[in-house]
Amino acid sequence: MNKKNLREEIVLRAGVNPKKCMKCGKCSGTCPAYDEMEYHPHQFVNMVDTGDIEPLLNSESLYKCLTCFACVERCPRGVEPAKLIEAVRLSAIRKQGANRMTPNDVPAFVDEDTPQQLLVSAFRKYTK
Amino acid sequence: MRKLSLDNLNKFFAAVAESKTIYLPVDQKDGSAKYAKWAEGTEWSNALNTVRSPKDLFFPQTEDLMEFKTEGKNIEIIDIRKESEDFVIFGVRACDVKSFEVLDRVFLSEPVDSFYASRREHAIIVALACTRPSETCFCTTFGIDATEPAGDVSAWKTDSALYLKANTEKGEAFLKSIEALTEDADTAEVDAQKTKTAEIMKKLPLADLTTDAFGGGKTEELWNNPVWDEMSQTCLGCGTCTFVCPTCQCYDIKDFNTGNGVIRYRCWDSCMYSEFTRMAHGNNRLSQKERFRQRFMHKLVYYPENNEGLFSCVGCGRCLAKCPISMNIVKVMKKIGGDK
Amino acid sequence: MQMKEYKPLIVAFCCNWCSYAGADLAGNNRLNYPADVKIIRVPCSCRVNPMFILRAFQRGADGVILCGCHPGDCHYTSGNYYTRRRMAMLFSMLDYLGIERERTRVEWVSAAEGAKFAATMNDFVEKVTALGENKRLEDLRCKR
Amino acid sequence: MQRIGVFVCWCGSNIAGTVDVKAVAQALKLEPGVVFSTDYQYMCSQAGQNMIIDAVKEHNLTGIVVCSCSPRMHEATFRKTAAAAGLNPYMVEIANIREQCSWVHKEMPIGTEKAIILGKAAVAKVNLNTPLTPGESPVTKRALVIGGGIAGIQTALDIADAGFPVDIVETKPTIGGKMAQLDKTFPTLDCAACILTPKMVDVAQHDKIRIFSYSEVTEVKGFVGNFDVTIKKKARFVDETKCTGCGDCVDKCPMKKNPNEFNMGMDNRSAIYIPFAQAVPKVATIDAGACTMLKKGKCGLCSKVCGAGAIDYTQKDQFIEEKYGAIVVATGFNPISMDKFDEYAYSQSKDVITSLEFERLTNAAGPTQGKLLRPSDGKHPHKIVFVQCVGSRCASCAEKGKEYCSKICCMYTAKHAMLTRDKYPDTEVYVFYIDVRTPGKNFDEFYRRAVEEYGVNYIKGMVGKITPEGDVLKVQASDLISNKQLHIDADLVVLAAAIEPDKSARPLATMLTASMDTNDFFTEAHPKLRPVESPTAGVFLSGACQGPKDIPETVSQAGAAASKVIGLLCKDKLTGNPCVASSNEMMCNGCSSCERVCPYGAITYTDKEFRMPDRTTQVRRVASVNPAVCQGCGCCTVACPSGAMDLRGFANNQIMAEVDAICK
Amino acid sequence: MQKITRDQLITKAVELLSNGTVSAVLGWKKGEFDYDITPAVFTTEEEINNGFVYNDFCGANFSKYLVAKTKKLEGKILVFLKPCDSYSFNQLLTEHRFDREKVYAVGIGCEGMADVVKLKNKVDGIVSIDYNDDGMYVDTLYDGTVKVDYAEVMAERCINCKSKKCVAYDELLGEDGEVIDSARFDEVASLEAMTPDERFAFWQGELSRCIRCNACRDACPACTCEKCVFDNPGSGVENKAPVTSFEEQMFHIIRAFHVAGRCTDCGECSRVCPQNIPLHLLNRKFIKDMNECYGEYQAGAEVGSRAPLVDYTEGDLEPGEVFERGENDA
Repeated sequence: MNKKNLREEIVLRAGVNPKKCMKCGKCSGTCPAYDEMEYHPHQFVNMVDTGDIEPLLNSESLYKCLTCFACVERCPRGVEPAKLIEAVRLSAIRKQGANRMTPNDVPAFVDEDTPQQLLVSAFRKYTK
Repeated sequence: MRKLSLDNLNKFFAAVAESKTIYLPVDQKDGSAKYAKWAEGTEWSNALNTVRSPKDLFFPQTEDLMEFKTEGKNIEIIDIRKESEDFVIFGVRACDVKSFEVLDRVFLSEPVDSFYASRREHAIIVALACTRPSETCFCTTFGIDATEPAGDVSAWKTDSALYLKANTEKGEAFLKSIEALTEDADTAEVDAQKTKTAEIMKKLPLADLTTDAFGGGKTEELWNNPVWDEMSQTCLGCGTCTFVCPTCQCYDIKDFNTGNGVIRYRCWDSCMYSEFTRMAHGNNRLSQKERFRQRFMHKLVYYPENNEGLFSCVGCGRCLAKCPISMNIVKVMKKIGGDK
Repeated sequence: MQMKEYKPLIVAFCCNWCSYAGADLAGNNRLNYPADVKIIRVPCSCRVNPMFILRAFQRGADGVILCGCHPGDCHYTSGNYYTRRRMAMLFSMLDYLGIERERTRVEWVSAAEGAKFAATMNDFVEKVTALGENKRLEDLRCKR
Repeated sequence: MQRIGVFVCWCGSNIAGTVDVKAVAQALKLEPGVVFSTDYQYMCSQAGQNMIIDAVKEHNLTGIVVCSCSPRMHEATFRKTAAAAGLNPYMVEIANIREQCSWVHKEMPIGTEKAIILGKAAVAKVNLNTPLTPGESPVTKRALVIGGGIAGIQTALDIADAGFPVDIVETKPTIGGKMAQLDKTFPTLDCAACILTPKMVDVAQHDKIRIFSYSEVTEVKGFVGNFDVTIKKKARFVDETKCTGCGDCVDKCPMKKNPNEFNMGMDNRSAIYIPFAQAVPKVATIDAGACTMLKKGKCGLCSKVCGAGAIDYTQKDQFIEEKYGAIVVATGFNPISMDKFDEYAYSQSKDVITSLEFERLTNAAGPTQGKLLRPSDGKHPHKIVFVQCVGSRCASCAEKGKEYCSKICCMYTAKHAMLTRDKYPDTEVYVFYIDVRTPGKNFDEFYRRAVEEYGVNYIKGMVGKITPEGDVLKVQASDLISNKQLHIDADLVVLAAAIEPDKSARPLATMLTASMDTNDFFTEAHPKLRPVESPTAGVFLSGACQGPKDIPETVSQAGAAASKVIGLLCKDKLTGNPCVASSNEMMCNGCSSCERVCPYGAITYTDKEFRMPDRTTQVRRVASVNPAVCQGCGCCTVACPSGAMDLRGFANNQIMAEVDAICK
Repeated sequence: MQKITRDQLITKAVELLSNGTVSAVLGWKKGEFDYDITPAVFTTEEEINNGFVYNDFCGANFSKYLVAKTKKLEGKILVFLKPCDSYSFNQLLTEHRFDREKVYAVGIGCEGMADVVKLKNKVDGIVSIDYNDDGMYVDTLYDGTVKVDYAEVMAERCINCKSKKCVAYDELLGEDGEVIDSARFDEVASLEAMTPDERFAFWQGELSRCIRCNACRDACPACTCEKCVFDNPGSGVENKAPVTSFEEQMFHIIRAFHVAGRCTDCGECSRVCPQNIPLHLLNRKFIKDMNECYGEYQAGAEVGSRAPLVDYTEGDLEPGEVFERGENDA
């Protein structure tokens, strides 16, 4: 899949328009996982928009996003970066044809402090 | 006289329809009847008569006369006249048959109305004798025998058969064309029916209605009768009576601009309308009283004056049934002729 | 033989103050919409008599759209409120008689909404095109 | 039969680029009534207009169709041309083949075909046009200015100086508006009060100006030149003519704990109050909601101490009816509410403030006498974060922010940052911005000085969230240039809140029948060519009610609005719009349907004697339209069942002819 | 059968005529067959005694006559108003169509009128009719005396009577009734429930019978225009015949629209239609829609009320939402 098609597919899947971004950085200002990330939310938006998606697909940043939707809530332009990140993440998972998490991995995470809800949502997020 | 078994009725219609369009009374959704084209499956109505008279078939409510096409500033006149094809009107009552004579005198006298003439010429009228007249019937007043209807072919319907008798050459040719379906018959059954119906006719509530007070030459006498004021005062001025009337023949000629040209058409008009006979100076009958008087004077005085005493009412009773305020020619005739 | 592409005929009544100006703005911004849309300028949407709408259908229009100021913004204060009631009732009646709903529409377009004007027209033309020719409210004489 | 001339304009390539103008002229030549048809490069030019005039004379034209740009552009031009050629101006119709044809359709055949149809519709209409003559109405030579901020003040002064009486209606107890609350003004840094208060005094002393303070407009009727306005003077319980503004009552009033609106609620005022020292009129006002005398009938202290005997607890709202020839709207702006911006903790911490609150904090007449102190603990803040574009340029949700740029925030934030660094060099100042917008004379220089000379830290990026923790505000933000997330422990955060039109503007617009945009800013008659006029004749716009503006812009617009008003009031008579409704009395039923829908009360009924078609005479109740009051909307024409009511210039048969031509 | 008798009305009419309260009486005049009753103006006691009748065929709504009659007469005219007529009476007053001072209105109760068409569909050759408590005894040409229940021949508009309350009168004969919660919109609702194709077919079938005789318009008490648009060559819609199916549709749409909000649902249009087109279903559609969208409104219930189409609220439904409303209900 070429660069342009990939961009279109991600934009379609995310249902948001990265062109609306006015580059204010509020998403990154608001992001709780910012320091864990190689590419930050505002960069995500810009890179998707410019079609520079390959580095994102290969970045751990994809899995650092907590999907807390703070950026979605606060984006003044309705770009909703988390949805774009989710869309790229899906591309990665689909592309490698493998899930980042398998049922076998689950027991390793189970302990008293981890809410089950977290596991369920992580499972949903990291599998096809 | 020929006889057609009622079992063969549909075969008969089908046979006629092979070469000609045949119109006959059929029932409508609301229970009333109208003339319609016969097609496979069409049922012949038992109704005494149709709401709209068969005059529609010679003198339709609207009819295009000619067309103009415009292109830029040029106008082209298009002749849309065409010769009518042969058709049959089946089941016409005696009163309606008589109405054709009234219309003929208008449309077939010079200048001849070619649209009407063409249809009239190509029509074969199969008239049907009445057996169950309604209380509103008063054809006898105008000398019409409902049991012996005129037309190209007269017909009598009994419980089992339809008796047919040709009155004209056209009628004979018509009967000839369906000879295979019919057989020769004597007149016994028909005569019996006629006698029975004639008895009923005598008992009708309007049987003693006369035209004595009317006829040509009565204009001066009747014009200023105070009855016109009294009887017209609640007339709504709608056109119902004129539109259901088999003898009303007034029309208006209008132009319709289609955007690319003009269609010149005629449509029925009604002397009851305030817009009727509008002329350059305006309207010549300004009050409803004048319009009301016009209608009845025309039927009962002016028309006979110009047509050897022939009244232009045939006593079909349609206006009696349909006037929204139940004002009608019978009430007028009785009032002027002296109640009872 | 190639079938001629069906092009609907759309009559748009636009109020002078908002929607006609909105249409002008669409022009200023070069926002395309099909040429099938022909605009008639009226002072206010409330000037549009149901007779005009029926007339358009009679003469061969496939769709009629009426545009006015947003409710509350009428240049004449209340004209579009009356329009709203009149057209709601008229359209409901047309629907009752079995005329397709999508052939008639009222849309509020302000003088600032050039984009909305163009988008509305695009959408309306698309819907009417899908319906095809107006058969239920036509006058065959006008198609001769 | 009309003799119509058709004039097809190329508008350079604007029309001719997509429309075959020659073909249009050719096609229209064949239309009924058309005797002459031509095309020209610029019909609106002098040469083009002369061409029309010549053609009218040469071909004895009785009607003109110009196929050109929108009638909203040049209809008036061509009507004048027609008049110059001796034709009635209303014998002109425009076919809009630019905005609604050549500019929206790309292909020549399509554009040409449509242009011809639009031309045919115009020809069909002109065929039915009749000469119309406008009526005349007198002009009341008095202006009303609604709003007493700098915009209203300047407009009123300019109109009054030209010799026309002006009334200012201000809802607050004093005029002065937002500018009175400001400390310094950018980019010159002169003190707002120093330049505003002399103007306020001028207003107070001008013999042509009346001030209705603490008042509202409640009803507007009539039309340009003849507005009937009802003004509600709210009861202030103080006789304005007696009060000297000495302030004794204010000192003695026991009810002192009422939030002081003038200081953005950051300190308190008494129940009887004068908003600020330079208030005009300098008259006390009793806050009825706070006064125990008015609420419970106990106290009466102010009345006792008032030497002038000005206190009147029985005062009632007063309604004043006045006639005006022109109305200027100057209702101004307000910062939007910060309540919805949870991420900035505005409602959680007193130390998160808006810029207008910051103005009061730094103003010598403010709650802290001009010392920059934290509202929470009165301590001097050492680290201040300014956040720009709070609620501006916010397209995502309408209930939270505004889609537009508020225009003034970049400059006042630079001013605040600069002044803070100037007065308190020990303070660290951060400004988070998306873009710094400084178009304006000396604006960018001003901003650069803040950065270069005063060491304000401008950071490109937005603050994501602010969390109050102890006595600091944890600011989390992104720095887009260095691609870092910043965490700053600030002492004070200042939010540059978006500004929005005053809430009173919407109902006022309805009363005035003036249109508004989706943001409730008043719409101008033309965005470029008529920026200070509302589309409603006789209503003018001044200041931020039309869109965000800084002071110099406001003042210049105020002057422009004034000059338009003066131009109007100079006239003794106005010629009206002849396209008004008229009733055919022979067909009128007298049913009152039209009267009920007329928004202007232009329709009245009279009993008239008629000769009926049946030769009788009858007295019938029939409608008649006052052409000076009718504005020509045409609502009555549809309400009328018999079609007796018709609209001149947009008659039933004209519109139907257009429909027919289009649907051909 | 009507509770109010002919004698009661005659007594009242003669009384008012002889004491000079009124100079004319608008009433029902005997016809040829007991059922063909004509509205008439009586000016003498003799005329009244000879010709005045009142029975189950006195359905005509007299209100409209007042527009013309009050202008011509010296003195007052007596009019008898059945409940449904009284609504038309009020509506005409709202529209200032006649001078109330010139009318003496006597309200009369009504038990529902018979429909001649229904009766004729049942019996052939009606010679005379006797009204008894248990039904009409019809003497016929062919079937002797036939008994017909009143309910069998009651007019549709009376079966779905909206009100038995006289809303306008100077004097009331008999007892006043109440506004009825009728099922008059059921038929409209069942049409609404059809598919557009079915509705189109239904109305084509009905309207194609129209002969444009204008009886509906001329009998309608809301159609009192000095000049009807359909008679005015300048209106652009004038015609004398339903030339095409479009004209049939247009005539009835425009007519219904013109009386929308003013129509009291008296049912005269359907009664007088010679082709039995259910025209009331068009008017009721508007009434139903207006009730649902803008609140209950009964034209003529009170003088001076503001009809929905000359009124508005800021929160009215959008034209597009009118359809959704139906879907939500379904």
